[in-house]
Amino acid sequence: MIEAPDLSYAALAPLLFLFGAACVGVLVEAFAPREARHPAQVAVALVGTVGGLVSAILLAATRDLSGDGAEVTADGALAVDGAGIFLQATIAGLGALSILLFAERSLDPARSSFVASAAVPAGSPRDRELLTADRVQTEVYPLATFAIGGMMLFVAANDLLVMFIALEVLSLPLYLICGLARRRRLLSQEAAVKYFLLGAFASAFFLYGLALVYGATGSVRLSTISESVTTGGGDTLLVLGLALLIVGLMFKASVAPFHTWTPDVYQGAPTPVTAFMAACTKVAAFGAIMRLLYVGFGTDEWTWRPLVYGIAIVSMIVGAVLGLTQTDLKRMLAYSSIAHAGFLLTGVLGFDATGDSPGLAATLFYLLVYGLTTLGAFAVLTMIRDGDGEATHLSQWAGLAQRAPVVAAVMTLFLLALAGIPLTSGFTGKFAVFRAAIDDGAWPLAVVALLASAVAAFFYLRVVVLMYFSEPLADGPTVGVPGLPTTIVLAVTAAATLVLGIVPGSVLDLAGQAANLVG
Amino acid sequence: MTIAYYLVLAAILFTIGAVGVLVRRNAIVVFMCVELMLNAVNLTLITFARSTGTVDGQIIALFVMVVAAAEVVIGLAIIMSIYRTRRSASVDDANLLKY
Amino acid sequence: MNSFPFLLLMIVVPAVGAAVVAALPRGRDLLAKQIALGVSLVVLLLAVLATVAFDTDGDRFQLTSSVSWIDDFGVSFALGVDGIALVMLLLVGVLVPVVIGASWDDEPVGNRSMTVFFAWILLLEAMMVGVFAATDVFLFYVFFEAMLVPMYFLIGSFGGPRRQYAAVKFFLYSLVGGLIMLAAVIGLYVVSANQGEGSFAFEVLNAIDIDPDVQKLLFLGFFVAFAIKAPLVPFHTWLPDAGAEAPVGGAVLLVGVLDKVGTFGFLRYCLPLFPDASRDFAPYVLVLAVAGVLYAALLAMGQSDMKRLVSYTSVAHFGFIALGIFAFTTEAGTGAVLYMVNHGIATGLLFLVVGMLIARGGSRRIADYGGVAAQAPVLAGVFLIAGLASLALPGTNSFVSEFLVLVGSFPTRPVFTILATVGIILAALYVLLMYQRTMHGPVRGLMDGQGLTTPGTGEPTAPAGSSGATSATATATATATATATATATETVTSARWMPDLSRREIAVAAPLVALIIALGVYPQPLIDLIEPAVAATVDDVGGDPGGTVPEIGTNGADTSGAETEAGN
Amino acid sequence: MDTVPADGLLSASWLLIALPLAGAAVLLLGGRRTDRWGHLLGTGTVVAAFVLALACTLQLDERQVAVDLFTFIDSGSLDVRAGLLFDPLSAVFVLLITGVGALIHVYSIGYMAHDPRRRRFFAYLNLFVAAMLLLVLGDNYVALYVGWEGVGLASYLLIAFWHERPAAATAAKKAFIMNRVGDVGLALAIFVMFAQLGTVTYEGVFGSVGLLAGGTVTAIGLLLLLGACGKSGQFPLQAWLPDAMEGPTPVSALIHAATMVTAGVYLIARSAPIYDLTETARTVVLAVGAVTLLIGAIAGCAYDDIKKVLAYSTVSQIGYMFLAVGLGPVGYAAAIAHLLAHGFFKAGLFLGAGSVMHAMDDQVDMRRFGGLARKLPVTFVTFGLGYLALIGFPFLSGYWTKDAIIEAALDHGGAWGWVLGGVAVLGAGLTAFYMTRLMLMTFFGRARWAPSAPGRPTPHPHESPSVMTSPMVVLAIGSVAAGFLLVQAFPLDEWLTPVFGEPEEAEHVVAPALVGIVVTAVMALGVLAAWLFVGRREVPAVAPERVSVVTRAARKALYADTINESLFMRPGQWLTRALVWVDNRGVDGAVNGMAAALGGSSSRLGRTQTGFVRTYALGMLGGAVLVAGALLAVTAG
Repeated sequence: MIEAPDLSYAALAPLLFLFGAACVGVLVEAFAPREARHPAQVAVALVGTVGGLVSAILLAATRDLSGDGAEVTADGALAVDGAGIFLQATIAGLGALSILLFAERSLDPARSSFVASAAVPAGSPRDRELLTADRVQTEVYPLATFAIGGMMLFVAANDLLVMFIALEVLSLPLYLICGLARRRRLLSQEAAVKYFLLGAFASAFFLYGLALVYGATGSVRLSTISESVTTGGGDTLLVLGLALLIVGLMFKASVAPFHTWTPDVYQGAPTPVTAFMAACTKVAAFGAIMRLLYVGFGTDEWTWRPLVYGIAIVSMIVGAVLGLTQTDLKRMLAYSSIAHAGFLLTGVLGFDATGDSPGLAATLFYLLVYGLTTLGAFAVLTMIRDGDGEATHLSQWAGLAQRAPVVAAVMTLFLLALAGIPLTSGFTGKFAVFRAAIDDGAWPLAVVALLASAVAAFFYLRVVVLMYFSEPLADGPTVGVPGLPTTIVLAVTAAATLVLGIVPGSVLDLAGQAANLVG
Repeated sequence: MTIAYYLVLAAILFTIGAVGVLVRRNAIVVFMCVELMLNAVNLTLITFARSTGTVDGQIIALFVMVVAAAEVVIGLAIIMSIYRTRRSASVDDANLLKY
Repeated sequence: MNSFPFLLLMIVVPAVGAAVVAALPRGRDLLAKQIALGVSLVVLLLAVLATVAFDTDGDRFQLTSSVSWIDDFGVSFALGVDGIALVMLLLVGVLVPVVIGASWDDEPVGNRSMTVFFAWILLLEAMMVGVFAATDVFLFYVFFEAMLVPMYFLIGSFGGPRRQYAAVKFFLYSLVGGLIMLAAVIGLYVVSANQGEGSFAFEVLNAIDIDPDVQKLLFLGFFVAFAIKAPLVPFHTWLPDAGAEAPVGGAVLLVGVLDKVGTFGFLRYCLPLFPDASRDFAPYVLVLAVAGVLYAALLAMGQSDMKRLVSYTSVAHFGFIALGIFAFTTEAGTGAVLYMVNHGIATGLLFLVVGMLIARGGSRRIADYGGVAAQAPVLAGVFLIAGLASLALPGTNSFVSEFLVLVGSFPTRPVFTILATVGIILAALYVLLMYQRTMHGPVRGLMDGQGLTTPGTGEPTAPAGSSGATSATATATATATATATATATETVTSARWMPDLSRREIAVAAPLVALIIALGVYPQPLIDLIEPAVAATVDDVGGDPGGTVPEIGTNGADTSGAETEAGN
Repeated sequence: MDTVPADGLLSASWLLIALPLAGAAVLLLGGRRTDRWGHLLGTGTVVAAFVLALACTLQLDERQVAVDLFTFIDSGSLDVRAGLLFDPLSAVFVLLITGVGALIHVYSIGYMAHDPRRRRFFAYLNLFVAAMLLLVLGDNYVALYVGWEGVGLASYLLIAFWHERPAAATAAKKAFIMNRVGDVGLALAIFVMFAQLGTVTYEGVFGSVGLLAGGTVTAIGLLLLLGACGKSGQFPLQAWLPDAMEGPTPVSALIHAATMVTAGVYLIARSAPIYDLTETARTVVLAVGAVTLLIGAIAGCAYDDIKKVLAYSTVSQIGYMFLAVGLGPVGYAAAIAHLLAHGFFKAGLFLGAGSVMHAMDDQVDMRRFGGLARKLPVTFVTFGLGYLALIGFPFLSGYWTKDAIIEAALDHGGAWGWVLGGVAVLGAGLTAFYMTRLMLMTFFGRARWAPSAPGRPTPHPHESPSVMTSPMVVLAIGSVAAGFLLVQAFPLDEWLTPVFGEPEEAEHVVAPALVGIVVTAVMALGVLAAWLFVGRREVPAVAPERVSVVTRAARKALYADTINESLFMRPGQWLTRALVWVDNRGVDGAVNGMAAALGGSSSRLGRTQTGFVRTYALGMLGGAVLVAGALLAVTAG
């Protein structure tokens, strides 16, 4: 006879908001009349995400999460601690912004970037007539909400099983919405297939790792694992398990050599979805990575440290170098995200068992600023359009600054931030993680990272060169007038990029206070 | 030392699945190979549950089955949609996105 | 008086000015120019007042102000100047108005608006002031990098035909250096944190003593960045491209001020913070410096493009500066700082007058000119003065600095000094070669008047021609220029086509000429300003701040004694 | 000899420099406004300076007067003050510069009358006078260096005054560059002084130079000599001086004959306390002087360009002066004496040549002159007197001053003494030869006048205006009397005692009278030879091709230019081209190559992104294996 575990609902409020909203979304889908669905779904999704954000902030405000306010609930399955809540808030916030991007209806003459009816085969007559239809596959909103919920669960999971469930909950909806592009459906569907197959493959690895760890320690609870690690570290089963778990997580975080899906999926998926993945998935994945490595295997750091060290270098180099020759902006940003994954790992390395290292805080901050910046960059991408959807080929951006100075300026801001130029948030983030790494004696890694970011700077600059220093094409793309949602997104992200670059103090403090994990 | 046999078997099954993913072209089959991997894991879990004398393993296995079922639904939906467009379920045909 | 926030204002005023100018609607170019000029003059005034408020025998850093900026990083927005920084600020204050005046009649490439140009210039000024006035290493780094952006856009948007290549090359080169420096900056912070409260404040960092091996690494981190910025051979190849493609105004600021950040960094950061490493690496640095003096001078002689030539001369001059800095004597150091200022003035003028010539001829090729002196004597005269200043003729400002550098380096580094002294012959060669080819001799190249237009007024023809500047043949360029500008005026074949300097151009050149002569005859005020700071630096690095007073006759012919004295 | 601070008029001696400088400034900044009266202002400033100099000198009465103006450079232990030193030596030079300078200014009023840029010409002349005065008046080596390069600039500007002529422009550049080579020596000498003695003032250096090791002193001496050679056109840096004749003739007279080129002599004489300590350096000076003396004389014999002949004569005469200063204390006074005398007659000769060119439509080829004696009486007489003075005709200037040097050379004693004396005597003979040749070809024989250029009329020689001839007359008188005055009437060596110390009476190897006779005889031989070779026969209109090796060598000035070009110029150009290639291909190429390599590897790596799911899966599997392997390796190891 098992008695139900006691749940601290206050601590779970953010999650409840999201999953609640998702369920409501499903009901709306089932019962609301078609024309009312879209606004209703958007409303529900926003309520859910914003609610999650607010509740997370309230949670952080009301209790001292860095101290005794931190707890494990749901019978130890969920951790409620500074880092967890910070990441949940980040994900919820970025998720809300992504939802806004989803909801944009005035940019595309076809009224949405999502397919009217996914069931209709691409290219069929029905599909063509639906292309400009007002209909939208509004399921994307509940799906996205589920994904966000899954992500927030992912970063709070204190238990490998929960982590696995969360992984699936966040992945499955993503697989689907990747395939829901209104234009270029073939690419979109291909992206979905690739993402799905590889994702499933990766989660199988994760699962096998889980099993091995379970076998080695007799438990999937991170705290228990770390205990047995301290006593009997170096057990082959355990190590193998850890390896496979890392593989599964690195896949989600699109770290080389598990990055291969990233460019294809980023390019094929509808741009708002790409933005969503680039921003939120990364946050979630790294949240999980840190929880696993710090909480589960923190006492055994010298096992995984060299590995992460190497992976970080590979990821930075692969991302930076392959980005050089990309001609498609979405693909280029995909490689940039791979490089950034490497930079984030540099921050992850800034960790020592004593716990008072800046690595965690730095990574938290970096995740936030990177998410905002990349979201903004993709948001700009949605505005530059030609007859066939977004004009993502580099050559189409030539001389953009003369046609749309403001848009070009905003894009330049994001690119400079991604390149890590001072007075942008990107620099603050880079500085934080590199400081953490060097503080931990990993200065060679930091130097490699800096050189890599110099290489990466080249392809960011190339876009600036095109926008400003080249003469515009005769039949260049048009710059759509964004509706309210996209405008909000751009305003928020651009403002954040500047503010976090010039006066990042308060947010850094926040990350600093939030930087604790409970086992 | 019977435990080892189960584990080895599971490992073999897992490897077969993984190799299958690499060598088969038909999306459905590839996906089935993934399923095979999952079930290999299940076997491992059950074995460990037995060896460690805890029920967690069995419970996890149940969870995995549910997840796998959900995955099947999603996966088949995606594969179906692309199949209806391309009239082919070969994963090698889907390579518009590259480099 | 010292409580008055000169430095802060010198950053804020141009920054705000830039915002205002940028916000102006298209077409209000004249207003933009007037605002820009006004703002830059205000900054100049502030710089002068700051100099007045500066007490030469006071603390090392004065006019200081510090507010905490990013607590987590221990960063504070700390400003303050020593004599070195102060004279650089004066240089900035002088050059920017001149540049604005010089660019007054420029026409943008394509359908860009010149208001943007002036906005960038003002923003650049703010950054430059910041980089010299920062007393917090982090803050310095921020300005150091952020400074790239305005210059990047100046080159890329308003530059010559290969501006994209030049701009990207400039940016990446500096960025690589900067990022390596960033690693060192962080490392410095970590070191300070290990020794107590982590901080970026120069004063704090200067106080702590760092393990020699760590010093070596950190020194290299800073050094590479500064060596690229300065630039020293072999990190110099970006400068000829950038200098040649940048608009004249941009080139003046680039070579005149931006690159000085490198040598400034040597003095402000490398020497005081890493004295041991500085001493260990000094010989190698000196090799680079002297190599630069000779190598770049020879290269300058081989150039066919005037702006490239001037850029290479700057590389040679930076060699002299580096020599002065790494000789670790007060005289040489003072000379080096003075050299930074003088080089900014002299080469600035040289770039300006070359630009005026190009504005008339529409070509950067030396071969396209000849016998200009006969037609535009004033232009030729200014050209000559600039040239003589850059070959350090006594009576011009550069002589004082070059003499100080060499005479100060000789006691400690005789061999390097002798080699560098040979460089003054080469300097004479490249200057006089260019002068003879363009100004002397019979009317030649573009100058034969074939198909060139007579600008009705004395105004120079817009650099529309410079678009075709590097086209293969002079005549082709000439006709291109003609077609570009000969819309209204008919082409004439008389040799008397090249107008002399307009009033505006004279007004632009006059202040610099005056400074060249004045500082050449009576440099002592500047020296008094500079010397204390340099002496302090030399003291940090273990030299004798009092100067290199020898015991007469004891050490006889060999100066090895002095050398070891600097070498230990 | 201690210096005293200036008082009275002497304290205003800075005006000597300020006046001409102000003149130059006004003329240059004033622009066309000053065209009408510019030349008068220019002349006025120099005349005023001359008067002032005279007054100062009369007040001087054997003292060394220091005028401290302001701090020029004071940093660390280096303290350079802008100060003047007015002592007998500088006084002599100041008088020469301002005196001859004033005369030549006057002459130029006429000579440049028709030049549209006359104003600028006078500005440059003023600039030169100012710089030259600073050179001789400065009380430290830095001030001297400033003046040193200042006169170099003025010389550059004036040689290139007709810069439309490529030859002029090139000659100017050549002069400046070769001077710079010398300047490096001077600069290094200053560095050594500072490094060793911590001071650069004459007083300080001379006071403590004795404490230095011999090697150092010799080094200083040789470096100073290098500077002197550059400025004075001495071997091996003599090649620029003849080319400098591209400048207007007054320039040749003032700068490249009377004053600037003698700065080297001044430098060595001024540095007497240093040279007194280093036999080696002195010997080198002697050798340089002797060699140059001969080179100049030989080259002078072969040229047909009247100005070039005079130029090489200058080179040769300055060789005499170097020879003299090289002899040490006995020679200083003689050298200065010869320098002054030379200043008079050589300036006169150049002005005469200018007058001839004026008459002959600016031609310089003596083969197209001839028979001008009747047409240009005044020029002929003044020129003739200068000629006699130069070749050392008894009891004219050259006779006294040159004999003094030859005697001193012989008295040097030993084989050296005989060699030097012999060279000096031989030089005297050669001088007589080439000058007589010049006289004969120019003023005697049949008129061989021809148009200067196709289409131009054959010139009709006429005497120059009085504004030009009067200076020539004055100088002619000077060249007649100077020698006697300086050597016999008011002995210069006594006047210079405060600077060089008591002139010790050297015991004569050869009796002075005998020397006089020998030299005169040699001179007569030279004249005779000239008459035999040139005077008797017809002068061909073009130089004959089939001539002896010696002549051919002489015509090429003993291949000085050839050597310079093949040794420095061509290798330099080659090196430059090579380095440019290296910089573009090598240094820059490395950078661009790195970028290209990155790009290449990028596209090559990009190929791995095949777009096939199965490839990706394989990659992941491989990655997984690697990760597992790595972790196991770590735990195992």
